[in-house]
Amino acid sequence: MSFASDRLEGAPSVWRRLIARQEVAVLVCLLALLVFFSVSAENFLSTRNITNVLGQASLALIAGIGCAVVFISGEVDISIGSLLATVAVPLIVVMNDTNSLFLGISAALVVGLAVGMINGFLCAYVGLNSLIVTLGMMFVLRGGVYLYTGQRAIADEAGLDSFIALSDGRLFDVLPYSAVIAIVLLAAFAYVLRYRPFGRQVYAVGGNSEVARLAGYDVRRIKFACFVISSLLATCSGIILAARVGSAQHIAGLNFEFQVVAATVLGGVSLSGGIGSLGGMALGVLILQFLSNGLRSLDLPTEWQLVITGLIIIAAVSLDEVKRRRAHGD
Amino acid sequence: MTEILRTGASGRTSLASLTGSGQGVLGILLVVLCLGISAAAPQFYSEANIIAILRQCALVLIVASGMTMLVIAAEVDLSVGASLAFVGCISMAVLNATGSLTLGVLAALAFASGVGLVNAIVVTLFRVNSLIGTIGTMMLLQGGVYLFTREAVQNHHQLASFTALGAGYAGPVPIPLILAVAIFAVCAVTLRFTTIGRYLYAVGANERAVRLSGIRSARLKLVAFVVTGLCVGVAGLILASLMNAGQPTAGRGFELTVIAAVILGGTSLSGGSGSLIGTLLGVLVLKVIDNGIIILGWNQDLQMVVPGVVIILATYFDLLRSRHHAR
Amino acid sequence: MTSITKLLMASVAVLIATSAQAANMPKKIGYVTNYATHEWYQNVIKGMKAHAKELGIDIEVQDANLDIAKQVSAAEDFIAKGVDVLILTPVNEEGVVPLLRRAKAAKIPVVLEGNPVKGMTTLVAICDYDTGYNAGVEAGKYAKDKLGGVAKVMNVGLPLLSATVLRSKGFMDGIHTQIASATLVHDLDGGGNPDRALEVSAAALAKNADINIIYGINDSSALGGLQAWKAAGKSQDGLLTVGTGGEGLAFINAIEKEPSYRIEAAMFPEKEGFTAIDAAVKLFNGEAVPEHIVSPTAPILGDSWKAYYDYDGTTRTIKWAAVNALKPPAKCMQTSADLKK
Amino acid sequence: MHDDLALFAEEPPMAIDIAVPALEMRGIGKRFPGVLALEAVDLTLAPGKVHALMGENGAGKSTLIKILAGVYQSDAGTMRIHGRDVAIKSPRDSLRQGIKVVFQEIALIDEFSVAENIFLEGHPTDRFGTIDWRKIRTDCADLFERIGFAIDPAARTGSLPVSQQQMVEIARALAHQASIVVMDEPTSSLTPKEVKLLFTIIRRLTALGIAVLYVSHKLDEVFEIADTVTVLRDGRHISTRPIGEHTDDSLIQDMIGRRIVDLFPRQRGPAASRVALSVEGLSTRKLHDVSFEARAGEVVGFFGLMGAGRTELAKAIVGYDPIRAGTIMVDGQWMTPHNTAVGVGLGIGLLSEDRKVEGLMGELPVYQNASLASLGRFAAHGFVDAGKERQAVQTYVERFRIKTPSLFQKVKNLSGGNQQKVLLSRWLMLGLKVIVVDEPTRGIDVGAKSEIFGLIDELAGAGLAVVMMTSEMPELLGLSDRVVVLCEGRVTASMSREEATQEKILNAAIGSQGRASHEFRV
Repeated sequence: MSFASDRLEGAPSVWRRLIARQEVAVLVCLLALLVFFSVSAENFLSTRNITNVLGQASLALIAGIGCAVVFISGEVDISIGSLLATVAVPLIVVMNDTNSLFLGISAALVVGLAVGMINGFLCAYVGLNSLIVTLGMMFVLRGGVYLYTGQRAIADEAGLDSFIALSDGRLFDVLPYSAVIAIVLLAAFAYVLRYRPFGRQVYAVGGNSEVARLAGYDVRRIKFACFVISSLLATCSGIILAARVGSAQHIAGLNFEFQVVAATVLGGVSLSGGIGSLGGMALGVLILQFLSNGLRSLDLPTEWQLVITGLIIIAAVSLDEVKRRRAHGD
Repeated sequence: MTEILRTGASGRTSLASLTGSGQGVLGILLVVLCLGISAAAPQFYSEANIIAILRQCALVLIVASGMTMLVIAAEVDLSVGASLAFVGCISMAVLNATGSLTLGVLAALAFASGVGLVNAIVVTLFRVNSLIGTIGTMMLLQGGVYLFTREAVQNHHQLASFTALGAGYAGPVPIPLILAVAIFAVCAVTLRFTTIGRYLYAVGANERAVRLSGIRSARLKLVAFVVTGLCVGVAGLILASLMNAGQPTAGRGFELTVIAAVILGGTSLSGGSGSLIGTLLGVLVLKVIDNGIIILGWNQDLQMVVPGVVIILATYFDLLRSRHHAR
Repeated sequence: MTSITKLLMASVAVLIATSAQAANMPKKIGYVTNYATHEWYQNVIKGMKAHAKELGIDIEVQDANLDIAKQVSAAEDFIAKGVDVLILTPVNEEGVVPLLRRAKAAKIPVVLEGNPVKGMTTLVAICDYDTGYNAGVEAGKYAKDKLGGVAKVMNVGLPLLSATVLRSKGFMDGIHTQIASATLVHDLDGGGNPDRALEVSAAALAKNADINIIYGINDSSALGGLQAWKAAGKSQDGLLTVGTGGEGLAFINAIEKEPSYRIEAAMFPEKEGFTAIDAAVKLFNGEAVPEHIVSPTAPILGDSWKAYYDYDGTTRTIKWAAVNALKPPAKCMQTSADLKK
Repeated sequence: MHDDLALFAEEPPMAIDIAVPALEMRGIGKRFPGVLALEAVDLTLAPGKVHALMGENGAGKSTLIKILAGVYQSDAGTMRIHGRDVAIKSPRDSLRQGIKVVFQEIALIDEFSVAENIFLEGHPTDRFGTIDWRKIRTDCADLFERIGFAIDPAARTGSLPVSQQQMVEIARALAHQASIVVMDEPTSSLTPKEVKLLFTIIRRLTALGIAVLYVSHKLDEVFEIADTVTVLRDGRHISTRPIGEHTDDSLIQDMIGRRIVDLFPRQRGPAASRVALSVEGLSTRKLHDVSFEARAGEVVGFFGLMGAGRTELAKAIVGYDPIRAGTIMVDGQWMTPHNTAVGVGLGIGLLSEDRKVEGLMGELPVYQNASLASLGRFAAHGFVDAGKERQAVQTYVERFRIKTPSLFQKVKNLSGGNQQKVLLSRWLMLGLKVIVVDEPTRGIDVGAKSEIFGLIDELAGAGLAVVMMTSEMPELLGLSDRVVVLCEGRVTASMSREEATQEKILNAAIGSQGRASHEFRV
């Protein structure tokens, strides 16, 4: 059987489909960045530096999965930065009391789950605007952490080896465990989004929620699940951050949501839902991380780092828009 | 034929319709808050405290007035906080260099409206989602202000007229409050009674319909961004005057306060609806909560928790109300 | 003329003294500060860079910009690069414990600046409590003399950091040595920045009109409080404002122009940077160093700031001789460990 | 091979009792704010039969289907499926009951591949719950091959022409084990060959005992495929009869309730000779070298199948969309392309086909919607004279008999016909020379329809040039002075009212190229 596909108007060739993807553009950007910094900054291309950056990127990569999933479902979640600080509190407090990493992580996950369910309930079932709900949640969580801790960090007194390994340990002495976790989670969720019916339902709901409803999907439950996933993944980031800083930090994750949102959009995940991939998101995160690492290597002060990051975000999103307009022809 | 006109007009002004609106809920909330705090701490309604609250409100209200226009046109500007700090530094630097209040004020307004213009270009020309685009300009401005000055720009000349902008009084009324009321009034009249105001609602409600009607929607958005910028310029001047210096670190989180007030006031982020009266109430509620927590001697960390809860609740009540009306 | 000569002599003396001590110099020092855009740290860095240049050391500075995660990343970068000594100003003292562990594993000595950290080798810091205390004593004397012996204090504080909590505590303890009846009327969280300080102070001043002393844990906080006072339309007669830090130009400006701004608890950031480099060199050479190297502070009363700084209208220059002559205490009266009790 | 698809199974998908009706709806009622959409409607579908549901736009067909699909819930009435009482509260319930609805508005996810859309209701998975993409592709390819479809299963759905999307939508119904298939105007954008293919598919469905509800207002189709016909009018059940008992006239009589001439009252005189709009060699992404003229007082009707470029042409000539080549002259003056401000200034405006997306400001009151284009008229020094404005709107509300409780009513609460009148008054208040109307009666009930026709006639009578884009043959023939036919972005025919026949128009609309690119192997 032969399909007359190439004769049909509007069916692009594999090659054209490939270069039209945002991921490819982002990948090219990342490679260009890597080449530039390898030439201009000493030590940039060392294994140690690259694996360090992967470890540093793990926070945004893991939370970014959740952010991307929520975006793909057509909603937003900007409470993740505050959640990072929030979940560290039960983690460290329980760990200090019980000397058990398992119980600590469980406590953190319970709190993360609760937050995700509240966000999900208010946005998916009550039908409130997710930007507003998660903005409110951002304030509530941050304020709650300040109230509970009296604005003091809570130190990890237990000093469990397993917890320290989350920060210092490296697989085969090369790749930080946090990066390993990020890669595993990325692979798992990439699988879910591509190969599980739930993943496809998330895309369908974000692409056209009315069509999804007609196809018999429980749109509200799917959106609810996305918020829960986002909170649970931000919880994972919170746990790793707590290990990296050996404590529960009330100021952890300030502006983290901006970084993650920017990286996710940079990676081609559309704010309007239904479009984007975890691969793109990961590339977006890596670009911003390598950029910040490279700029540090070049000894550029903070102000320049801010200016350059801002410019790159605007440029990337504009290019995306130009491309989309060309694709849709308006 | 006038029957339709009459029922419509009276329907709008009746008390019933006001309490049925989000503003009614907010107004009641405000009254309850004021009564409650006053009962617990009589200092709340002292003249000094009321003036303190109003002055705080002034700063937010000025920027929120512009932001309301922007949000009604279905856009948003997250760079106002960073711009606020930059404006203060620039105006102070120009004031120091020239010794002229006029030039300082002009520089502040020119810079701030320039920022608005850039935002407008990013959003209308590059068609970037304004939420993301203005995060970008926010970062640019945060970095830029430190490139401009790493330390607070001190007030060298101590011009009395400049100090009066933030700390002065006209009779018993603080000057920032007068400025805020003036800007609020101009924006409110513009939104309510002029063609531009009507077009802003229209753009937010349906931009394509507006374009098809031969109205240049991009220009309208540009106007809204620049007006917001100008408001930031005025607020930045007041803040610099109050601080007696241009502070590059000022304005952190200011954008969230402003947007929270606008949303609380019932202006929808999806555009096309909302009012400045609502924004005024939103600003008052947030600032009364802020002030009340200190007056009551409560833990100041509640200053973050309470507004968060209030925003979610207010949105929820608004949703209930609109569902009720739809039935 | 004389001040320039003094300055020259002082730096020459320092140069001779330090180079005589150290046979080996580290090639490269990495410094991760918590907040480089703050004036205090700009002057710490200024002091470090000046001293490192004299010693022929390459110093690289990274800024965590108040983000603890970024601080860990920046320090990781330095460790990967292989700096000889690492200097850290923790964004939060609990948060850098893992960093010390990692630096130790990489055999890189670490000098802490500002705040002590569990497991550290050495800390270069002022005594926050003592700084507040000494300013409190001076404020008490001033109140006895000019304010009729009444002291009702509004503390524009920052509960976020133990250092700033210590300053406020020291200030109140110091003032009590002079006026037993002194009261802390309002204990505020001014966020350490001027606009927030202004906002919370305005509410507090409205509630308690009898406040007559404003204490700020840094200059921005004190000025925020003072600006709130002025904005309320009050006269500065009968008011005392006490700032802390002497971070930049703001306090000089304030002393010159605000009648109530009479006391500054100066902490000489340049000196702190200078001392940190010395400590780094010693650690590099394996010399024994005390756990806490105290950098001096002093209450400055009114015009006496001119003894320590030259100011030409745009920049200030530290007078090394005068600052080096200050004798720091061997041990702090109270530290953050006392807060936890 | 690949016989797991319901369509090709030897046996029906489930044991169907031929004696029991597949679906019985009794006394179904539905009310919307201000509109009674359905009142006590009965409908019974027999297994293995095609039941046509007919009626003009606004008769209540779509509402009934949406109730069946679980999109709306009825306010009154009962439903039985294969003899069991059921309550359908969501699309999910509907699918579970074995109902599959093919909507007229294409319900596909643009970003998904064609194959994935075919299996949207349930992705086939292996025993670990992992989606079997190979199976999706091969099953889809297989299905397409068997029914003679030339569409690449891997193509992005949004990139396909509308007619192919509609075929995908139809094919979707076959991939699922449904016992009741509902098709809502499935042929609105199909070529005759595609329609034939569709009928083959429907016959195979009924052979398996599946009940088909076929919704249409096209007589010839219904006579060809249906066993029974139910007619709705104004939300009420009018008649249910075997198709053999109907003639063209009896069906029309049932549907419209009056004779067709009443629908198109023509009162205007002959057109003037002055050319109000002249388009020369217009090309855009979708259009190729389109030229035509419209004279003052003339209605020029454009016909074309879906995707022929009608809407694109409408948007290009009013300056909304950019053009590649060509000139547009309005009343003798050159119009800057891609600039609606200039267009409106010269006096050309568009009544869009998509009221919600491109016309209405739903949250804003009626009077603001009406005065949008002419607001400047009521303003002095930038301030709006609200009294004058409302007075002006009021005259239009009365003249057009717009039914609204007040001028301050949110326009989204009005019925479709009244909304359309509000949008028409938006342009008339401004005063145009040329008005482009794109599908002016879409989603409007019959009564309002003839009013809109009357208004269009009145506009032309008042000296406006009217350019009408339509896919409704009666509308085209009833209103136009001249008919222009588009096919794939080109003008394929242009004829006077007198020359025009349904057959000529359709032939031109299908076009020779159309046939080539929609090659089917049936």
